[in-house]
Amino acid sequence: MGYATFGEVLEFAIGRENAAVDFYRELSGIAAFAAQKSTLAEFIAMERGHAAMLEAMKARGTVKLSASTAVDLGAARRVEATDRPPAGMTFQDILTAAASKEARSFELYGRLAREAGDPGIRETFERLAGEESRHRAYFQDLYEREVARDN
Amino acid sequence: MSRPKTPYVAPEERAVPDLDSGKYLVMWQGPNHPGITGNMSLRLVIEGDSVVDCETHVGYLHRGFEKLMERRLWMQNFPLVCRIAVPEPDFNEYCYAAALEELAGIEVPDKAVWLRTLSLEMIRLASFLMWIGGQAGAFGHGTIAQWSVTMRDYVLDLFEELSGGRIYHMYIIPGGVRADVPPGFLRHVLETMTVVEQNLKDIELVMFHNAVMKMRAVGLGYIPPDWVDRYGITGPNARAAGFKRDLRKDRGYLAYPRLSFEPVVGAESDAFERARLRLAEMFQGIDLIRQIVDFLPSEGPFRERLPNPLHWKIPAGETYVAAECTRGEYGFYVVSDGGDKPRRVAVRGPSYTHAVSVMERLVRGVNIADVAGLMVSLHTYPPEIER
Amino acid sequence: MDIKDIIAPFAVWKRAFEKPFTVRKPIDERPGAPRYRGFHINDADTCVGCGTCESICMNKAIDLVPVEGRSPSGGDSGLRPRVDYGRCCWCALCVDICPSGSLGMSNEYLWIDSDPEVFRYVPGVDPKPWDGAELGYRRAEGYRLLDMERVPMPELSHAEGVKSFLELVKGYSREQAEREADRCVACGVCVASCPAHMDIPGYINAVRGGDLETGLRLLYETNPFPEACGRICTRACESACAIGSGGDPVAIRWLKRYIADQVELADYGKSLPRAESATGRKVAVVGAGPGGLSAAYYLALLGHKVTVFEKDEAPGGMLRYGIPEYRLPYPALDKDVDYIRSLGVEIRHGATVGKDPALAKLREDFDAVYLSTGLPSAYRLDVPGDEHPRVLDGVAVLAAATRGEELGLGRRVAVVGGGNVAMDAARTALRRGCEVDIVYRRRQVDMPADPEEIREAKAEGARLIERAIPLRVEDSGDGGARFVWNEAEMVQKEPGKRPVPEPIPGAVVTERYDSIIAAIGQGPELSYITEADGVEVRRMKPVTDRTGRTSVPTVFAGGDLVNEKKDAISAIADGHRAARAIDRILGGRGD
Amino acid sequence: MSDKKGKPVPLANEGLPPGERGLFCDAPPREYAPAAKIVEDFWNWARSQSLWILGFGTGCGAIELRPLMTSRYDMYRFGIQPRPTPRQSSVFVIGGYASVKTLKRIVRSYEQMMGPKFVVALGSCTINGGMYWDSYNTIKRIDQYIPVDVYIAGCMPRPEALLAGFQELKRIIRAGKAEGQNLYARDFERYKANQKRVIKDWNMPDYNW
Repeated sequence: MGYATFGEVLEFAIGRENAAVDFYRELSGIAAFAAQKSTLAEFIAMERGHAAMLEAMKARGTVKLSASTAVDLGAARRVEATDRPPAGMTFQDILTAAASKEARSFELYGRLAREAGDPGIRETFERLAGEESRHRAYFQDLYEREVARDN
Repeated sequence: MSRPKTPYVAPEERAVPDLDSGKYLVMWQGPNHPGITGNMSLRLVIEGDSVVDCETHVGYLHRGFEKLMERRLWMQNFPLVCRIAVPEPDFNEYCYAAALEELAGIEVPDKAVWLRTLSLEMIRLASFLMWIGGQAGAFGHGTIAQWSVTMRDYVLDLFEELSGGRIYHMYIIPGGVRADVPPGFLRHVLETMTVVEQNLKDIELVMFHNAVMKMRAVGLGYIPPDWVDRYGITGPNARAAGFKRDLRKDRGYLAYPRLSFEPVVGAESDAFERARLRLAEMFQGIDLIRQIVDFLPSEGPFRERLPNPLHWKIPAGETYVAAECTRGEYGFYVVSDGGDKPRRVAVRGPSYTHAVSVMERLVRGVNIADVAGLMVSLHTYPPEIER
Repeated sequence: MDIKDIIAPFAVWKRAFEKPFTVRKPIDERPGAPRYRGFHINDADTCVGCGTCESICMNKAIDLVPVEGRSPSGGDSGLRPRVDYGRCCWCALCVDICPSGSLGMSNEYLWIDSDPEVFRYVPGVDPKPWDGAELGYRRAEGYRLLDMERVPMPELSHAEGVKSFLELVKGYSREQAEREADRCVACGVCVASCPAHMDIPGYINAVRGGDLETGLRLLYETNPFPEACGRICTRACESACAIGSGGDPVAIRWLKRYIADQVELADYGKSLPRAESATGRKVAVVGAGPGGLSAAYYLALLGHKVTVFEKDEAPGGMLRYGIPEYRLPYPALDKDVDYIRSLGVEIRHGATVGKDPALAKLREDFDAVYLSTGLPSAYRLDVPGDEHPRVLDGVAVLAAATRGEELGLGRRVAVVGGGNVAMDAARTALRRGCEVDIVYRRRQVDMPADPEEIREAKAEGARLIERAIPLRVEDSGDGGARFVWNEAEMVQKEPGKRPVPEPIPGAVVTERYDSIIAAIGQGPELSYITEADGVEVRRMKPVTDRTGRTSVPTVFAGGDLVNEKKDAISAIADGHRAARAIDRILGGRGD
Repeated sequence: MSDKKGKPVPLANEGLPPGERGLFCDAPPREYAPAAKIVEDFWNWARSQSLWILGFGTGCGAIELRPLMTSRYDMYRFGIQPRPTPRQSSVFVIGGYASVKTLKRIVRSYEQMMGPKFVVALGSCTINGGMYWDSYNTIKRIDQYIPVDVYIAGCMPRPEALLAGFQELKRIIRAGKAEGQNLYARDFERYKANQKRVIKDWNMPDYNW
């Protein structure tokens, strides 16, 4: 994959955020009760916020993100493959899915950064990776606090 | 000596001088007067230079201890009581602690008993050293005070080492004592005793084999033996009148039954005899301290566990605990109504009897220059009179 | 006149040639003795601001004042003693009594000033020349005015305890309770740390005075579950206890239990208040756990008609189905619940809200609804293979034990998790004759369970496997399951946060178990809230204000479902708070 | 001087026979008018080198004055010596707590002292009531009744602390800052009002000299 310009990189990232919105919206469709729906609605709002932030950066032409990555608490690696929880999903399922999705984004951007030839593009990917790692840390933190309290 | 003893005046009789006659002069001695043993005053009626009538005035040092104690928890009174008799605080601490222990049924560990005895004997020595300075000073002999007060200071150094305080030791706490002896302390005690003993021998030489002292003190302030029971005279004042009374022997409290000593008894019952008797008791005290140092157990607890002092309730009851202090019988009468504060505490200090009832009567006919000497020879502490 | 009397005094002329007594420079040459009681010093970090020094000071020389840079936190009032040297008498009782041992005295004694207003300072905070003085009065080694050792609680031995479900803790006798109560200094630091803000010094004082009726009344002012809390409370109070800063904290929990144990249920009415008159308003409570029943108790006390809807066949919620009998015997729990019932609270069993009746129906039929449904189901292990039939739900195992069902755990059992549920499950399994391994991701010190529970679980024979990150569960082919975990080491990844277990590459362990009990955490059951109810839920928690009110004005929620602490006492506190808020919307004064 | 209603409060000796009126200060004492600086400095140096203290053991603090007077600490070498009467003294040592009855004598003695005069207060009791803070018979803060130049903390302050206090007093005197006496003159009305608040009976015993 070759990303020629800064704009294209951000376009790609915005696309991923919008895909995430769709993902949560789809989950919301199969949600069994109100509490699940409202939790997913929160995540949708969050991803929308991310997308909007990237849009603004694209418009300004600069990326104002820190490249430092957040600590991996290791919660995401528990569930591999499936990021699509069952219909009777619990909070645990939703959080694990979200965290592993963010983790995959982080890995993707990291890989793209390594592959990018242009230093500017590489830096943009690195910053995006850093951002995704913080999203992942957010979900992992929530998981630790709310789900695996006794673990 | 050739000098006549103070004429005996029956206590009921009191000369009523006619002040308007111009024959008499009213003179106040104290409260600001170097010849007074503390902050109190004497209203003397004099004819020429001899005293016709005397009235003691107190109240300059009244702090209302007995009332204050009713407002404080049992344990909170512990730092308060020692302030009752300033030069000799430990007897207050002991009597209060012993009264509480008796009411609450607390057994004090053996080590604490010995340490309490040591503390009381040390303060007895310090208090006598303070007194001897005053006695000599009152007869115009300032040098003795220079020595003896320094000796007293050495004893206070020991207290500082033992308890952390010079004047108010707050060492004898209900349940035992506050701390074990620090390392090397007993050696310091013995060293100090040697110095003090040496010095007392000098004092004996200078003060008691002294023509001036004898001329002024012999025959001064004769206490007739039948006054002793009438006025409740105790301690050296009673012993100098020939009574073999010493609570350390008679009541046998603390470790005294295990120490070997005999109360010193005199016969002459005048100021000189009382002074000599106190000097003998000082030597005896040094001997007692040495005995205590020998007997003092090196191991064992020094304090009994007490209930939480913040809500320590003592079973209802009353008790009177007395100890032989330098001046006589010192006692605490403590009443508990089962609460966390004393219902009533009454302190019996020997100074009241000696400085008020006895002093007023003894001083009649005495030369005004000897009033101070007479007063000191009774050994009274005004802060203890009025509390 | 004897000639000796004239000559003798001259004999001491010999002294003229000796070294004088005089100290050349007294101020410089004579420091206070090593034990001298000089000005106070205080280790402000060790000090917990309990104010015991203030209580013992007969001169009112000590005031506790707020100091800069310290705020109240569990067990620390944030205050520090300020000593007024216009009052102090240097008796050092404050030093002797200080529970934390932070107070001391320097051997410095010089302080001279022209201004009488300056003679006070906060030791250890306001800098003074004698700060950190080595010498000076310290309390004698091993001797304190306070008793720092707890009165031992009579308990069944571990060997005995593990054989049956008999209650382990036997409870204090009167003499023991009064002696333990005597240790309290009534500083009140504990009150702030208790979620329900129970009047702890008050009821301890009642124990000390033998006035159990007052004690019971004080307990019920904030907590209608004294029997249960007296046994299983997480006792934040004891962690905060000032006596605990230098010794064993006062056994607050056991004293609470002592009061409740000593008073017969029939006598409760003598000391406890009752509703003066019925208000005619109706309130529904969903869930008969400690939170729900607390709300019911206080609402009933305020004169409202309360109906509690409970899906299980017996009341008590997690107190009954989550806590094993040996910790909280059912008669004790029944005593608490029966008293609440005696106020006219109706409990409808087998009523699962959402199915029958619906929440909407409750909102219609009642003036207010309190949701206290808790966290009824355990989360999954969240590793591949965790749907294996031998992987059991810890909460369900405990509930089955309560119902007296056969658990069928087999011989070897692994309990995964480090919380109280894990310990309860392990100890229940031990009592059913199993060999138990407790598998935990972190170290023993990191376990959220009560340290006492961990110690007892180990003493009863459970093996603790620390730093084990579950990898997967495999079928062993013989009716059991193989549990695979990765050994880990603790890594401090972020400063200030707790260390994170990091797998050691290659250190993979496999063990075969007959059952694996998952007890890593519990989740809520919120399917009964429909969108039409309009109760806003965020992150699987109903959104509430401080009083427990949700986005729907007549619906309140509390307990484990909502709060962060997720223990019984917090649920009780929530219930009480919500009851007062409900009373206010129903026209009462809320007290 | 006036009370709440603005009516002048009679002086302490008002109503006494003329012969006894002189027993009290019935007029504010005069403030000390310093001479030229260089002269005053010399005088202050001289004053500081010879502190004559009034040997009036007003409270338990007097107990630590004894060691100070005698050979171990020997305050004479520092230019300090006790005098038996207020009229010869320049330093008044308040030895701790003062009962109301003593306060009357303290005031009287202080007023009798010749200027320049200084006051040293010992211990907690003089600063804020000390351990007798709730006693009905003691006053709590001595400086409401007479001006104090130096306070020494302690209960009791050791002889060394007393000595350090006197040294501090000397320093203050040398610096010309020992203003207690002038303060008493300046705030005479306030001091007198405070004194009258606690001392109800101003009649002294029949002193006849």
